[in-house]
Amino acid sequence: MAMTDEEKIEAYRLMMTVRRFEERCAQLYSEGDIGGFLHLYIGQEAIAAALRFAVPEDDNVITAYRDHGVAIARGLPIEKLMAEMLGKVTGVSKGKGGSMHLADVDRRYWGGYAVVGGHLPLAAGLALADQYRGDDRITVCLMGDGSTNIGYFHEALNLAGVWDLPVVWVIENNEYGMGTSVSRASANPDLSARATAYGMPGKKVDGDDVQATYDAMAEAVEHVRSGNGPILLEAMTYRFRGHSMGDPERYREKDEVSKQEEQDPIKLWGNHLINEGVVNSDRLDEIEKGAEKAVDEAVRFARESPLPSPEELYTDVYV
Amino acid sequence: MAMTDEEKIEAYRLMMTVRRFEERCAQLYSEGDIGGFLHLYIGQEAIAAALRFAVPEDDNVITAYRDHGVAIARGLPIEKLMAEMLGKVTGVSKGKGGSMHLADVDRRYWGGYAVVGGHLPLAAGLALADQYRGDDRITVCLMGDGSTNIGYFHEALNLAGVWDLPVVWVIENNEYGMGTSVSRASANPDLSARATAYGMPGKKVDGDDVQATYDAMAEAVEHVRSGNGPILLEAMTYRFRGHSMGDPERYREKDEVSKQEEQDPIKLWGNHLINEGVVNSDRLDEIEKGAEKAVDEAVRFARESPLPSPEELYTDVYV
Amino acid sequence: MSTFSPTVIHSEKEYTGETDRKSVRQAISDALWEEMERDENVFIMGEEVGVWGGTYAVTRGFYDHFGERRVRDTPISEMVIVGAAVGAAMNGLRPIAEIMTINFAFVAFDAIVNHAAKVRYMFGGQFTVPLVIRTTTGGGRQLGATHSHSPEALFAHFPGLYVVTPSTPFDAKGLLLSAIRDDNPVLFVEHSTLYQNRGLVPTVDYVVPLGKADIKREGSDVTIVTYAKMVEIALDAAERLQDEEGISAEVIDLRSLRPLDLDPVLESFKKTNRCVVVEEGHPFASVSGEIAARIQDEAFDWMDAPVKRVNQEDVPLPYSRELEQSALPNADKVIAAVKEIM
Amino acid sequence: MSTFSPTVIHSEKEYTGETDRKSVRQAISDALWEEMERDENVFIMGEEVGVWGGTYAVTRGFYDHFGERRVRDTPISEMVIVGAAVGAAMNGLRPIAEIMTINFAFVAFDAIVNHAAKVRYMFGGQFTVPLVIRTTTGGGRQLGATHSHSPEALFAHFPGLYVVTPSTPFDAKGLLLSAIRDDNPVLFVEHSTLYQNRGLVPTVDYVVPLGKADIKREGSDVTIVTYAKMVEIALDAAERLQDEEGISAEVIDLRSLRPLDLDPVLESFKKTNRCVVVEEGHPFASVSGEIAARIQDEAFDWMDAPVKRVNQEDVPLPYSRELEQSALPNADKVIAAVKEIM
Ligand SMILES: Cc1ncc(C[n+]2csc(CCOP(=O)(O)OP(=O)(O)O)c2C)c(N)n1
Ligand SMILES: Cc1ncc(C[n+]2csc(CCOP(=O)(O)OP(=O)(O)O)c2C)c(N)n1
Ligand SMILES: [Mg+2]
Ligand SMILES: [Mg+2]
Repeated sequence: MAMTDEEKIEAYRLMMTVRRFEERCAQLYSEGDIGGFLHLYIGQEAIAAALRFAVPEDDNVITAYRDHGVAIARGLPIEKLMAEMLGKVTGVSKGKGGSMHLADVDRRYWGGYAVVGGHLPLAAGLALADQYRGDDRITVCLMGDGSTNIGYFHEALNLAGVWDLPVVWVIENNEYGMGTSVSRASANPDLSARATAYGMPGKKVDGDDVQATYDAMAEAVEHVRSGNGPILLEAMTYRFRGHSMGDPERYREKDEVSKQEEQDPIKLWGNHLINEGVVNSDRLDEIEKGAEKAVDEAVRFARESPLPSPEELYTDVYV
Repeated sequence: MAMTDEEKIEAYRLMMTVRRFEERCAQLYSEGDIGGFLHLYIGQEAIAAALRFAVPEDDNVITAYRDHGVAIARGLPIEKLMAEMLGKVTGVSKGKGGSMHLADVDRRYWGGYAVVGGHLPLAAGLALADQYRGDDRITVCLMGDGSTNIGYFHEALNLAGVWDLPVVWVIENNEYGMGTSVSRASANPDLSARATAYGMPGKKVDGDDVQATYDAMAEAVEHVRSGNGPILLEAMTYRFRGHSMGDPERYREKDEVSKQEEQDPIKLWGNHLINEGVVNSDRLDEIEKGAEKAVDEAVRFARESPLPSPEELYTDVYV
Repeated sequence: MSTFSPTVIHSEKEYTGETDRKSVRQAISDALWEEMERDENVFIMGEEVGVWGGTYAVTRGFYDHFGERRVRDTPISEMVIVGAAVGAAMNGLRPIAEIMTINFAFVAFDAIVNHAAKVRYMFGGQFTVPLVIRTTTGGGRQLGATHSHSPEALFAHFPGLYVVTPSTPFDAKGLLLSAIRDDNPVLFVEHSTLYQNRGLVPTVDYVVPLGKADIKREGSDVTIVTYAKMVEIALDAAERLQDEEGISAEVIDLRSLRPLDLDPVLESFKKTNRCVVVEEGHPFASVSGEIAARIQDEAFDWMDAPVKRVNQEDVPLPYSRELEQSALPNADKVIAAVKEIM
Repeated sequence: MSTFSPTVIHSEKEYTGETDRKSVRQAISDALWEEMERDENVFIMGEEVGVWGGTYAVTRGFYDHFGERRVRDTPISEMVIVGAAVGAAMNGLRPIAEIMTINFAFVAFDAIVNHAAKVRYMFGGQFTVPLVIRTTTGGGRQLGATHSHSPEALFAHFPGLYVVTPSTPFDAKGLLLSAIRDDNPVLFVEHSTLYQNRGLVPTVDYVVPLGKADIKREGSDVTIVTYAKMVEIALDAAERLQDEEGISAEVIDLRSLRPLDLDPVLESFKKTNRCVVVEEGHPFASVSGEIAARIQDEAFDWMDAPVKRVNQEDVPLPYSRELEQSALPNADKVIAAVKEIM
């Protein structure tokens, strides 16, 4: 249950890839190449990195619309992700989904979902199917702190509890749902304490610490796979950018953000790896450059890809 | 905060009136005079009796479709209630509501509601209006155990918690939601424990014991009126009859019911009053006869009342 | 599953083989039972489907026979009943989710129209959603305003979701089997006052294809288009029109609202040149509006009179019996509408 | 409140007094602000209405001015946003509940159609529900299938609920003031791509009555019926029809879907004998279907051609820009529909 040195380095590469991917998305959005809503994962990369190694490839993962980091962690090729951003037919969802609806069923990554809380019941159902068949696969469902106040959350976690569904529920608590802080939205701001109501254990973890999050997540996966029923994990993190592009950010001080940025999970992890002697800073720079190049490559692929043909409008649906 | 002897006797009269009213409703339903769904309050009368004296008349009360007992406790004239059952224009809701939709706004009894959990947000809103105006009125919202698993419950209790709304939430835990026992429906069958998630206190009380329920309710009302925010009360009780008329009751043994009937709250309270020396059994018999007569009178009134005129179809609504 | 090679029967009229007399309830129950026997991936979830045996007794005996793994009582949680069924369908099962009445589908509206109906499209067809949502519809039972809706049209508004609503035991069984076997989500709407109606059901394996209307009565003077419970009323009106007025009415049962099978309606209209649409629900943005709009567009030159609509009065349904009844379509109203255009 | 004695203005055309040029956003914001100043019982609740200033910046500055008692940020809990607003309205306040986009009204569907719309009727008129639910609608912004609905028709299906949807700053302000002052629940639907549109707004106090359509362009050859964003497209099409084809189109803005003001539509139709209905949402069970059905019924003898409908294609909306645009109504499609019936 410990990460190997190689995994630790890969975790760093993953975080850096996500960061650069997101920065490039922001740029493409400003230039009008990406449309719709764009929710960046910047600041929350440690959770994706932990997920990458704590959750085996054969398990199910599902999340909300802030889904780029999780998609990359699940191994979706970034060129196909970038193509989706640009609405190209080579995108993971053929250009029909966009930023909020990345999925790759072959990787058992069931997608990002844009209705707050709407995917929680789906997660319960994914888990139900495996439990029903007697597979020992589990489902990891990520969600934002804000989604814990909608009816979907309650119904899904209660059903998981009462049916012992194999789900690891992960709250990415980045302190805000849009502009509303957790304490202004949740009567009990200790979100992991909600687990009691559903007869499952609830844990809190520092979501900016890759190792801690990995440990907690691996333990949770183990707990659930062993047939102990679902578990609720609350990963404490912070979103460095606005909720989506165009957020006026009137709800927080610049100071608050810069203070948090000092605890940038990528920097923290990089320093940790150097201190542990796993890498030197040259190697980290190299990884960073590699990530940049990969993202460049992805953008090139996406740009060169064709748009969906007009007939695609009528496929994939029965009307 | 203690009930006077007179109140204790009135509590008995109330319970007996509810019981006889319900029995008569059952009969009228079988004879086809009452239509729709009919949910009897038989077995749960102690809660109505406690409410009658623990909740001042100027406070708001709202409940679900199992609303006859609560309506009687709020002082709605039983002849107008019976008229509503028979769909008469003299009914409390002009015959438009029926058994599930009894209300009397003058008595701040805002009604019974048929969508499970649907009235919980309304309760939050009633309380919000009083809080907004600075009135010290509070709202008591009753609900069934089954309603604690629907999204409405979660959203309403969380909002009450985060806005400190003056609501006493009362779960009438009669062990079943239709045919599903609490433990088959709720991941944590200790329903009062759900209060934690909403940052409010949660208490459990023997809902078949008038005195205990009165004490808990009066204390809860006081707690809320003093500005401490909402509270959740779980009153443990049992429904002697089927969920509604025509329930095949395959989900429980006859034995279970008869055992519970030995603890009939009306009998318990009568014996308690005799033991306490508040009344003798003759007085109780007299009260019982009085209740029967009152119900007869109500049926007579209802039968003699006219139906709504055909034009009533188009009143009370903008289309 | 592999052993099931049913006869495809489009209409009860065309079937001449052996039959049993069954109620709509039994026909639906049989379809569920047989399909669960055939396919391990089919299971039922919903409120009171198990121990209780189904609020309308459709799944009586299922819990004992199939066990609680396959007949799953849920909490009162419509959002997750539908949502979890969608997730299970995405992940390889063929759930039959029951929403006790279509009124409670309002609570699950987002799960139905945004999730069940859209995930396949939204992710570029990476997976399908072989899901049936069974529910009951209809007013007239004194259940009050919130519990008496007939809002099928609203669900049929959305691409991605079949909406099927049978009127006879024959259709109910055959359509439900098709629904379970289809890879798309189907809202299967049963009228709560039809369950006890009886009719003939083939003893052989058969299916009725989704998305096909059926002519329930032939006629030459006027076309009455309808579905579900209103078929009964339309047929009653048609008999009386024949007897009392010598008017020959053709009655078309849509059976599916989505996809809508307009061809037989147009064909009939081109013969009768007159049409009345009968629908239990409210008029605004409804099936009757849709049919009328389509006919005037696609058969304009055949119109001898406007298409008439018989719908529920445009008010919430009240409890009081006579008042409620006065708000609902009935044979008299249908006859009056027909006579207006003859 | 007592000092407010507004001029009732039915149509921008008839107003000749002083005006300011304002955006739809500003006009709506002004209505809210003024009414909150006038009536202490009016307050706002919803997601991001306060500190954020409203997702579409409509309530910017309100939180600082009115404070958190009257401008209330809620959790992400649409069911209780609507339900609590209903309860507060029953108990004497005049809430303005905001649902960020109409897509999320699906989550609150039951609270809207079963509670807001029905409690007054169901309890025999014992109380009223003076509630406004503000929300935004519309597709075409690459938000994907779940976030791009234009489903106003579905809400207008239900008696008991006004559905109002303005297209200009003038109408937006005047209608919103009427909505807030009405004792019935109103779903007030703002199109998210109209906020920045500018137009003239009276400097004097005024209201526009609910439930009245407005002729936005006079014409004699064809009647185009529409509402909200599609008014812009219809007017564009009308100009081009005039310039390119010499066809004179009358454009009627419904403004309210419930109650539906059909009289001006019928009047216009009796003059032009031709009609195209343009609606952003899906066709099945829609406003366009309703209008077409009503016209053929109520003006049958004036029909020179079928009523044509221009709606969103019958598929969920995809993300990719061109693909999405191809699914939405536009001026070309309106022109083509008109030409089909000339
Ligand atoms: C049902 C619903 N209501 C409102 C919205 C609009 N909305 C989108 S994201 C969001 C905030 C969610 O916050 P959180 O769950 O904390 O996730 P984060 O954005 O912080 O990752 C809101 C209100 C929505 N998409 N769905
Ligand atoms: C949203 C919704 N789902 C389902 C129903 C059908 N239904 C009516 S009562 C009931 C059981 C409720 O049980 P509980 O809350 O324990 O109240 P009780 O009947 O025991 O008083 C159900 C499932 C409903 N009315 N509303
Ligand atoms: Mg958040
Ligand atoms: Mg119960």
